[in-house]
Amino acid sequence: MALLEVEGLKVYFHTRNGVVKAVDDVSFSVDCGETLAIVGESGSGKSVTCYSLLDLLPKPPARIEGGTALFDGEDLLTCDSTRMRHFRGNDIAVIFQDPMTSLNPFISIGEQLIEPLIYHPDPARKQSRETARKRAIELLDEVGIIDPKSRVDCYPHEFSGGMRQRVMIAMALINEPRLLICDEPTTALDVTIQAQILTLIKKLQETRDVAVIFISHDLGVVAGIADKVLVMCEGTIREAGDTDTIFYHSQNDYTQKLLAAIPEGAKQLPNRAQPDNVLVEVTNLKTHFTDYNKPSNQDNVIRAVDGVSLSIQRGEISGLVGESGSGKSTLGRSILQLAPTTAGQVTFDGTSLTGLNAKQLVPWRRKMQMIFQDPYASLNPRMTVYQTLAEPLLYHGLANRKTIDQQVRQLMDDVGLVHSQLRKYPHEFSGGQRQRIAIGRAIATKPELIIADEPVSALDVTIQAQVLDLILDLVERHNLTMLFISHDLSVVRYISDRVMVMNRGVIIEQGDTEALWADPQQAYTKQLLKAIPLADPRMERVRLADAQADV
Amino acid sequence: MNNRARQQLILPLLLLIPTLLLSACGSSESNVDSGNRTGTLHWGNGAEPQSLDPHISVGVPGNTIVSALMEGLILKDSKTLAPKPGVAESWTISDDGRVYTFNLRKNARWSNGDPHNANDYVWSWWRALQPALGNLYAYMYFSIENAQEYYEGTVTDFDQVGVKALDDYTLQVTLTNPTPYFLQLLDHSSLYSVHRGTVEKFGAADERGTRWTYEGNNVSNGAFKLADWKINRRITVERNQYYWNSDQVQLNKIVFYPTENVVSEERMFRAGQLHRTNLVPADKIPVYLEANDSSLHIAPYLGTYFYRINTRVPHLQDKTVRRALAMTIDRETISKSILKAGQIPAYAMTPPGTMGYYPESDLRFDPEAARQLLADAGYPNGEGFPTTEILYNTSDDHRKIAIAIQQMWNKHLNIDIKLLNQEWKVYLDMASAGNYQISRAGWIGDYVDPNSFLDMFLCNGGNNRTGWCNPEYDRLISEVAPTVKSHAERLAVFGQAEQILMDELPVIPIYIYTSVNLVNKSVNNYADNILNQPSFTEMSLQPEQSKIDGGEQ
Amino acid sequence: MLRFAFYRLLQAIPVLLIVISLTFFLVHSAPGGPFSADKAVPPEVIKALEAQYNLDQPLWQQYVSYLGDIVQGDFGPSFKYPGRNVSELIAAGLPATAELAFYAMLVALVIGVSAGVAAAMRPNTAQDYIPMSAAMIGICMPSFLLGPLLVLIFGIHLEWLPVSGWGDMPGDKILPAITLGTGYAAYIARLSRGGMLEVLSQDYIRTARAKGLSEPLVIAKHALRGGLIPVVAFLGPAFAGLLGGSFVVETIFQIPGLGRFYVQAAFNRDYTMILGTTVFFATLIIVFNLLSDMLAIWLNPKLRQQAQGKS
Amino acid sequence: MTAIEEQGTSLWRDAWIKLCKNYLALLGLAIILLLCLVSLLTPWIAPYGYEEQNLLLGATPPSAAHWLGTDIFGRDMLTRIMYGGRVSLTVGFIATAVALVIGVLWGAIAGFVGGRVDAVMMRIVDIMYALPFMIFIVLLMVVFGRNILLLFLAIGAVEWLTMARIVRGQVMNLRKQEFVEAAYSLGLSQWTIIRRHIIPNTLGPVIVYTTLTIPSVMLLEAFLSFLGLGIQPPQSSWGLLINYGVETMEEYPWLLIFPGVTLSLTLFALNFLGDGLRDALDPRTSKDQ
Repeated sequence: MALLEVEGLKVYFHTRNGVVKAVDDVSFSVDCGETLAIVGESGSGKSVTCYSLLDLLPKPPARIEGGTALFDGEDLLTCDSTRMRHFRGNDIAVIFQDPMTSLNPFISIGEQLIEPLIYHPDPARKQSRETARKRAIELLDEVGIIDPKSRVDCYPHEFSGGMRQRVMIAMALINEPRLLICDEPTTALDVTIQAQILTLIKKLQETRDVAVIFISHDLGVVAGIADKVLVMCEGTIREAGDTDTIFYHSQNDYTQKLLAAIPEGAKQLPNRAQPDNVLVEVTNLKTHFTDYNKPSNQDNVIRAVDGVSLSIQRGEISGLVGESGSGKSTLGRSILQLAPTTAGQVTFDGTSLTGLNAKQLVPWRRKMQMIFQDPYASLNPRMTVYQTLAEPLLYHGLANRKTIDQQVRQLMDDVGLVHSQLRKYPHEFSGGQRQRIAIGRAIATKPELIIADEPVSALDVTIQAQVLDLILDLVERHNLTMLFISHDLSVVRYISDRVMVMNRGVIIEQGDTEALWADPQQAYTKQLLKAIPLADPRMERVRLADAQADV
Repeated sequence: MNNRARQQLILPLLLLIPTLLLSACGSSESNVDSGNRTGTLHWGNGAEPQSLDPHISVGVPGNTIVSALMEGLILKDSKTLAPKPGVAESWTISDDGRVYTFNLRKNARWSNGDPHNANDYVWSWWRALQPALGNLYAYMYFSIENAQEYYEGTVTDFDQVGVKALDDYTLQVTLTNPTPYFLQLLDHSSLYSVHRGTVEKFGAADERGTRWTYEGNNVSNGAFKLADWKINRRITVERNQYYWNSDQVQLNKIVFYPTENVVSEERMFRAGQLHRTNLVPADKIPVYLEANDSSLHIAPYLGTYFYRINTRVPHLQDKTVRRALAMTIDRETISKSILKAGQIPAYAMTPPGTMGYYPESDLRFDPEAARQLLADAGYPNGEGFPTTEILYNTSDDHRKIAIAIQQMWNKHLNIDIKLLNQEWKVYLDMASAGNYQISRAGWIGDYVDPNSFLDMFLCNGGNNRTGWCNPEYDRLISEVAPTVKSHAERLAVFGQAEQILMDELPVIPIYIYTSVNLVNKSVNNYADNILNQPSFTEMSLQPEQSKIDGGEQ
Repeated sequence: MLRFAFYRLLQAIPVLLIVISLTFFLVHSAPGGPFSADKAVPPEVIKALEAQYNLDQPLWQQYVSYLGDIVQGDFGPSFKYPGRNVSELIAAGLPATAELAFYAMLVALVIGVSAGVAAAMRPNTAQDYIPMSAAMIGICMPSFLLGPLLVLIFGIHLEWLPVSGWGDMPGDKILPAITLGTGYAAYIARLSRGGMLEVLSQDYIRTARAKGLSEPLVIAKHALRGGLIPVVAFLGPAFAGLLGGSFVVETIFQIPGLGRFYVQAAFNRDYTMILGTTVFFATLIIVFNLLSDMLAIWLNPKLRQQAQGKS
Repeated sequence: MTAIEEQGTSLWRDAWIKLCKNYLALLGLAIILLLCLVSLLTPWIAPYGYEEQNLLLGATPPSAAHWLGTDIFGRDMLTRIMYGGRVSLTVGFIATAVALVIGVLWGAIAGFVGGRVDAVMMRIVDIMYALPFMIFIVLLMVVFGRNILLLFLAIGAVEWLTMARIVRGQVMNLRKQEFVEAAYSLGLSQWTIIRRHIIPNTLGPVIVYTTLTIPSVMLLEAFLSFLGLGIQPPQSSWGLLINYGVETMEEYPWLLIFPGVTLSLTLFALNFLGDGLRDALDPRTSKDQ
């Protein structure tokens, strides 16, 4: 008998507008030492499945309509809340997706770590603060936190994203659970960090013989670590099987669609760059901020961009790669004069932008647009699509009252949205559609340059592929020049003609995409490229094993 | 650590609330009960006194406390207000009524044991007449020979003022004119003596704000001495064992509370927190009356409520207009329906019965005749009569009366009246600058004599404020009345003057005040008088009585 | 943290200076002088009094010398109460007002937070609607109505509590504290409900639950801190409001507090007293706003460390 | 530009459609409208004149002739409440509107521009908070004379401070949002950004605070009228009626109860309407929530 056996699980959401079948008749099992990957797009019910096991869903509206979930022979779905506490954090632990928000910012991580121990529902296993603290330090050490003794009293904000996720993992492990549920544990992380975390989970699982349920929207990520894969869509299981079967012999359309969406290989379209026609010229650009975390008598300057020179040729798609904190977003904003530059020059189409004031910039703004990472945050929640798209057109006098309707509709067509959605608000759209709106707004003024700041990193992998294709298509049709900023090297490779690698405020390497991929010069670049997960289980296992050996 | 710290914080907080609640149930003995036991009188005093210096104190709250602390040469009978011996055990008046000789008690003492003698008076009165001191009642001295001249600086030698200590226990006072009410003035706080040593210990004699009156410093000569002064909270006085008549004083202690809020004060009384209230809300009076509750004390009060008319305003210059207005106020109804405390409708300025004086007046409520008068004045049926404004200061009673009168004038005369409510100081400013049309006013007599009411309307009288001036009236009040020989003649002169006043009507009298107090039944010898002046030396507390009818009203 | 406080206090100096100046010229241009009375005051007396309080000097001269005095911490003598200093009067009134404000705040916090938290735990149920409707009434129930109502019920009819006084009788502080605190309790209930609802939807609450913590522990340890930050931010203005708004309650319950002095001073045109109390209140408001901001910062580790200048 | 405005109405139109589905809010709106209508028609439908006294009758409990009883002057309470509503509703709405406009603009500008401008503007708010209100009122009254407009001004002058603080806090958050940055990158002017992107997103808390402000403004009006600024007797307002009612609540409870109930009803209606409006104006709280 397996450790966890889920049989016919049904979870429905009872909303005012009717019943949503979030999970509909799902069955699976996990055994000790086994890793089950549940893969699906957002809304597929993969997270709901796992949360329902631990009674973590908001009730109402959620309601478990049927099924059993036998953990070690005991049904999790019917036990009372006191009994549930014996499972939560003890036998079954969860690692959540976003380490930034999943740790309590008001409490030191040491305190958060020891909570499962000192408040243990079973008095026999309850531990004193002191022993719990010792255990916490040990675990922090184990998950790779350097200097755990002093770090244990720090607060979450003092850790980077990857470190926080390690803390989360330590927290999950502190009571030696037998089942570990990982809910997209690497989605919010940089690629190198992602690789480290994956290695860590793999290692821990092997050393402790725990069962792992690994939830992800990205088949590529799970290739190396999963023993079994469950593909979910709209609350139902589309396909289940061992990893190799799913990856190499899938019969299911949906699974194949997921596999196809993983960006792989080089840009398919020809390079449209016009040599010698430089649109943007950046010379020795510096953007520094004051760090108010540090007292003014110390060196409190953050050198986000520290002497960058680059040029973008008309018609070119340049990729800017770097990990979080490398200064790539600041560079993008500095080029657009959205962030105050400290020194250096930005020349656009022969005109220096750095000396202009807000008013003088207005005509130039029209010609340079930006697409932001989070399509939801970048759209005014109180403006309809129509208003969002019409605003730049009317403001810059590119349309009048007669033509505006027509032009907005044209934009909708351009970005692949149907006209009936004109009057809807951002929250009524899915992530991908929102990003289409944002793209529509960016191209509305017929700009020459678009800076896309991680435009697809918040999207599911299938949606990501569609949006990337849309971007490529628009660049083609509107003769755009683009600076594409991303931490995802596969995506950058898929879309860019040329790549710049940024680290600590400077560009350390640049060159034509394929050339760079083939022969990276810098150690940092090599490390980045090596960290890319491969959507091929056999190769990925080898890569992971290598990585593990490196550690 | 964090958690523990928080628990440490929350626990005491949670404990505090029940502690507060429990402490409530500890003792249930009310102020009145405990006061009756210990001989402590709890007295609602209306407001925080400005000062306890008898030469600076203004207003009833201060004077009441001063009267417990201090004693004048003369006291008044608690009921009839007839003069009776105070510090002076006897006195003689010369035949021409100008020279008063007082024989002071040998056993009068200050509260610190110092002897109290005639020189104290000479010095104190000298002090009271120093302009720098800012004594608002200096005019109380002006019947004394050369006192006014000294005060105004035309006489600089105080020896010329008619006050002399013939010896330690004989004080001689010489007046400019015979003044029948002079003895009464001696019971006013501004003519009390103060303890020279104490005053000078804390500053110059004529320095206004010194600390000599504070607890621990104050030395007084009355039945009580100051024990405790907590600003805005309470002032406690306790028995003065050096008082000459200390054996007869029954109260051990009096606690005065600054009860500004009338409604709260009445509730305090009901809850047994006060023996006596300073006032009673008008709407509560019928409740006590109906219950036939003997704790309600209503007595006539030497004061008149009236409206000043600004005779400088064109359409109010005509005395027929003023008469028409005066005749359309239904005073009976106002008294009965609004004030509810048996106030006497006033048809003249002086309260009837003041020193045997009964003013005559043909004023009456007659809307019919009034309409005719208004028509005669050129406003038939009120037509063409300009909108007229009644100025009053913020107060419930003033507002109610103004609303009623506004409606009466509007209804009977068909004229348009507006109300103008102003905050006290603004009201004072407007009234004294003559910046009003009709203004509410009240006057409380300083002493029991028609003069106290009638000298207000002299042409240059500071309190006239109506712009009305009548030479004949001035002559009667300031020249004829002081010099006539007999009391009856004097009253006749006042009667003549008042007739002029009521014929011209620069003021419309409305009602004669009553004093309304709630007095716990355990208080014995609480005497009502027309000055509403308490006599703390006579009062006593009888615990049994409050038990019998305590609680319910 | 100290640097932050110091900087803020430095900013307070010009604010206070403007408050003083504005108030000074406001009170001096208000109609009616400090010495006018119902009975006409003889001009000699007025002159003597004005000379004594330097009111006969040109206004600007009075202003300059007042500023000089203030800098030395001297608020001057009261006009209304001869012989009393303004500082003395403030010292006499402050304890009662401060105590009242403290108890009222306690009432407000205990009732408000528990109602708000209870409501947030089960939104859109009776447990939410009932306290929140009560809060609506509480916010708009003026103390001039609530005070007498409570007095009638608990003082007169039930005879449980004294109807007035302050520290004279056991339990006489309860009704005033409740009267003054209710409006703020209601406001705090709304604030804490909003704050808690927001925090309870955070991921880290789910984490805490997933760790197997009991629900009360999740609320007390993980949710309250973040959920009460809006309440903490409100504490400064609330304390200022309590101090300023205590006048009505002080009058109803005959409490010898600063609020009564202040309003009386305004009515009496006791210039120095008005100025003194205004400056005092303004300082208190600034200090309490600062304290509540500092508390809010201290509660948030990130901001705390920033303020401490630690990286 | 005008076309933007035209399309800009759709937020309001959508809000209206959503509001119509919220029965509590509609009930609130109906009550408010009814009260306004009654106030408007009062001179024609009031059973008595508001100053018509019957001193001999005095205060009487509700009867057939006087449905809500009479006050101590024998004036009909129903009539008084109806006329009082005219004053209270006018003051409540207009003074709140004044506070709203000043407060929202002030807070939005301070929060949006930030830096030194923000510091100076908020210090001004601090100063206003600390000024002696009573003296300020008396002075206003003397300098500008008695005027109902002044009443609005005085009340607005006090109430906008808190509003400004709330809005400022909101705007400080909004300023960091990406959609504001997006608006910048579109080249919109600061004023346009404040007007179109910032202010509409502060509506939620502003509306809730507004619904709380209206009743407190009505009570503040009573306090001012009580002091002498504001309306003069025999005119009245709900706040004043309650104020007077409190003093005689033991003897003549109906003098307190009826105006109190009227004000409470208004308060709840406003609250329901306010919550409804807040939800309606927030596109995110849509049907599926």
